[in-house]
Amino acid sequence: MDELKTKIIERIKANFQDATENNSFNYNRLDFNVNKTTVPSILFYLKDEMGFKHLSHITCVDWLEEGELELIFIVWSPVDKIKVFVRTRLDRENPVMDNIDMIWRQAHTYEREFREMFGIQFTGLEAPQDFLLEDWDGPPPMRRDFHTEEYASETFFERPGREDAGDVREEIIKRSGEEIPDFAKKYSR
Amino acid sequence: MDSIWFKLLGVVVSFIVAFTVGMTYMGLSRKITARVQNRKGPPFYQNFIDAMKLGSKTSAIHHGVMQHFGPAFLMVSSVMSLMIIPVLNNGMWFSNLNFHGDLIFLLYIMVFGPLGMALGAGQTGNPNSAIGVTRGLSQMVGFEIPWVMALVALMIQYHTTSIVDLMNIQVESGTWLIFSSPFAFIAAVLAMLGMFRYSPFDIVGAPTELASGPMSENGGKYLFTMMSSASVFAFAKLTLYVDLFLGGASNLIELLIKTFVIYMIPVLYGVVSPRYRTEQSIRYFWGWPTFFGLLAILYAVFF
Amino acid sequence: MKKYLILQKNIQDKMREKATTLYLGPQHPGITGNMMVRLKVEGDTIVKATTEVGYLHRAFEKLQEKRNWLQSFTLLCRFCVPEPDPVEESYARAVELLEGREVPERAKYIRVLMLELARLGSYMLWYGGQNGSLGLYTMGQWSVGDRNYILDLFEELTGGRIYHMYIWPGGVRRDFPEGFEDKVLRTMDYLEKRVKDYDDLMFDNAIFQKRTQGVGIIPKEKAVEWGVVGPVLRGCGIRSDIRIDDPYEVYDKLDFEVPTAEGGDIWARALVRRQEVRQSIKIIRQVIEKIPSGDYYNPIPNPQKWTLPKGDAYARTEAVRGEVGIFIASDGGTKPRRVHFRGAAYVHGITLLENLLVGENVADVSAIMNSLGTCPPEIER
Amino acid sequence: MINDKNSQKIVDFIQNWARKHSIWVLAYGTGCGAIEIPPTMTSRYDAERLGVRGAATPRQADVLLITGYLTTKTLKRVIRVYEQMQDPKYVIGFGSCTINGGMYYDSYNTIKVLDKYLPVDVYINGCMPRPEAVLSGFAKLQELIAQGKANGAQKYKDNLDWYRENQKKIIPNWVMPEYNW
Repeated sequence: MDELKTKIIERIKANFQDATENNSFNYNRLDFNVNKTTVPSILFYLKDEMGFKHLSHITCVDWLEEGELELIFIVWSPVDKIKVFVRTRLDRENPVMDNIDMIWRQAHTYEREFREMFGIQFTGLEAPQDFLLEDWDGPPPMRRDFHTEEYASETFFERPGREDAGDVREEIIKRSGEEIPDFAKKYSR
Repeated sequence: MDSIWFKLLGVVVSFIVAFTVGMTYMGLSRKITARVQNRKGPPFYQNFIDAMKLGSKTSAIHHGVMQHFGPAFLMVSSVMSLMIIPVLNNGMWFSNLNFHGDLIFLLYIMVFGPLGMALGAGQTGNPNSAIGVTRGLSQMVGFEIPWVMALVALMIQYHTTSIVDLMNIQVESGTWLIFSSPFAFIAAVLAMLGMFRYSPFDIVGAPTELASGPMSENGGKYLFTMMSSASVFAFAKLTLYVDLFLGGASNLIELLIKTFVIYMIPVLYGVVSPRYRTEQSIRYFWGWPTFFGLLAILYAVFF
Repeated sequence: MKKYLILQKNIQDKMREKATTLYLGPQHPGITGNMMVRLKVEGDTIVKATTEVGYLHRAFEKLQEKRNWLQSFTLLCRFCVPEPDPVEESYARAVELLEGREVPERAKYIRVLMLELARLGSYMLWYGGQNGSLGLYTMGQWSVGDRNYILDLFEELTGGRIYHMYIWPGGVRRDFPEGFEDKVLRTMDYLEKRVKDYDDLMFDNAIFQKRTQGVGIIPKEKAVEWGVVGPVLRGCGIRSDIRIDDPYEVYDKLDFEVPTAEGGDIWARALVRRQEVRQSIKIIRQVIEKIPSGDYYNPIPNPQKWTLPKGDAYARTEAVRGEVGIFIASDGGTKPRRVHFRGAAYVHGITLLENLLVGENVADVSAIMNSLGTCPPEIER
Repeated sequence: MINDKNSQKIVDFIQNWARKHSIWVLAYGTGCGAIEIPPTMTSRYDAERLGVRGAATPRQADVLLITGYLTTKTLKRVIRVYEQMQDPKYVIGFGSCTINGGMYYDSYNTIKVLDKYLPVDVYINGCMPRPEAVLSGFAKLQELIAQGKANGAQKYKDNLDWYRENQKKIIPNWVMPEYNW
């Protein structure tokens, strides 16, 4: 496994100067940090030249404190049985990224989701604006500065009796005058 | 004078009988299907309850005049077919309004209902209905061919186009037509599979494909009318099969037994079959059933 | 001749304009769950398919950022309802990878047992769905009815029929109740008997073969690239299974085969699944035989104060629909920075489906969706 | 004679009896609760013996089963489906999420109280409610129908403005036809 990892690192390093590796995992995983401009070419290289044919996952993490969004592409090689993480950081204020759905078509779906949920603009992405949400006019909801609980309590009705974390049964008793049977009492919190 | 009034009264009575028996048969088929599927199933009178509920729906939205006509045409077609099919041998009450040449008239009138339904379903504007109707009509093109061939074979063989004559021939000769012209029977039974629209030929109302097809926009009283016309039609068709091939019946009990046996063929075949696609269904009908139809005609011509 | 060609083209354009738009869903009995497929139909042939999802978007991943590491489990099992255990397993394993927590050997076996039981249960639902989409409702009545026996096992072991929340970081929540092994074996005996009946009804059925062969073909050379995973990929003739390729728990100590079938159509996928049911039963028998005694749980600290080191991890599990993965990122706090779920349906249900449907018959949409294992809650989360 | 009060009572009794024993449920799995519907309908629990049966389209259905949480996007479709159904129609809220939001109480995309948007006749609590609970929910609905108390549809018509106001609050882009029932 270690030989394989060093071989991959060497090949990537030789082709992409800005890639920095992280080889601290004791299982079949290897990380590369790259600039966002390199991402399409490194993914293309990994897929076409090195056999990382399977795009396992694309994910996005919001590092609010650092003012950055992190995009992580996880690719898997069916031959070498190893995962490679390609990580890049985007500016949180104006996140723009190259479209990669010509490399893997399923990336299209991920990009639509990230555009909606994180507000990342993918240049050249042709898709309807709405993906999961409909008529949403607010900040991108998956960003960490969007507070879902506040939004929910403002927008939706709430059934009385759940304002605090108290026992719901007591509320119900107050409202309806029902008695809790003895056998049920021992299950109450 | 007496006889025509008796006959009309007989038609009313046979309509009631047909409705009751058809509904019960459908309920029984649900029960039997349920037993095959390892469960208890609804009571046999469940269909009556469903019909009552549908009839007691208080609102019925419609999309235009033609939508009223769809179910109405179906009903008219079923009742007219029933009217010219004699229910019992030599029965005073149940001989109905048959006449010479009714077999040919029947061929026309049986197609009338689905065509009317097509008009009604077209008006609803639901694409599922439109597709369902086209499927239904194409399937009809499929099963009509062996069906007509079987009937033509009978006509050639016995030189008559009257159902009553055919029944009389069977009574006089003592053998049923199922034995004296077996190929016609096979072709007719295979065509019947398509006529009853159980699996694998339930492509018209296929729920997982078309969300019940032409019926999708019809609820409440429309559906009630369609349901009752379907049950009357089922009884009419079953009686026709019994009349033509199983020597008719001299009393109602015998009729019920014979029709039930025939009815179980599509039901039991349907329980264990998936659904054909439209073109596969047509190909099926133009295959073996048509072959047997041809064989029946040859048999009738040369023997 | 040229005039004729122009005329022909005009007619074709006219036809295309007239193509009916057919909305399958969100309320439609043939759709696997709550999603919509918008079809442009010419006659019976589909010329364009567009999916629309989002009817089930509950923002799980947002909510998990507000819960601590353990509270996430109540949400996790709702990701994909027919088979929640692989998701729990992925999350638990991702947490263990990040923290470096050891899992006792017995817990690993119990987890495998859970996963395989869940797989069986999900296949039982698939039997029903696949045949229901083709109009053979008897099969669904049988297999979904028999699935209750598996759910009974779950209920006895975990307390819940559908949602288990049983696989936890560090092991499992409780040990086997008394006599549980016998019950599992008895259920397996019963299912083995029933699976033969299913074969008689389904695979020996000429109409089923006619309906499925040559429908919804995925080309073999493109399959991996398109993101096809799981039984669907194995139905293309490619031997790929995370249980073998990237082994987790004790799958490398168990003896089982990964069935494949050539063709890439619905029929091939059905053949693969038919074999996998038997393999699952085989694995369960082995687990019951080999399971060691010992501890079943490596206790975690107080969940309210339990922090994970900074970093991220990604764990994948083989589910019925294919690869199911969980990505977690931690900032060193008591709550996740980010949890991101990867479901097989995320790829199967959108890009692959849109692609496969073009040129198919309207009648086959539901069958193709079922054979791909489209599970809308997995897409939308 | 027909409008006589007593004969109306008899007609009502017969109609309610028929409605009670023939409940057609719309096949619309709005949420994860849809997973317990197949077991309810199939061999072990077999809801069909009580007359409960699936219906493919809203025009034919009597009962709208809201299986679990409703996202705002689904709510729009559900309202439309509900308005397409023919009277008398009933709504069953299925699962904790329809009652008080359940575990999605803080989600930005799911509604919490169903009866502010649609008239609910029967609630079935639990997450996930077992098939037995579903059957008992149907039994309760049958009881209400027999007594003539399941008149949520009437409530909806009478208070349409109030319901519309609530619905439009969370569905900003209201592009639905106004039905004339």
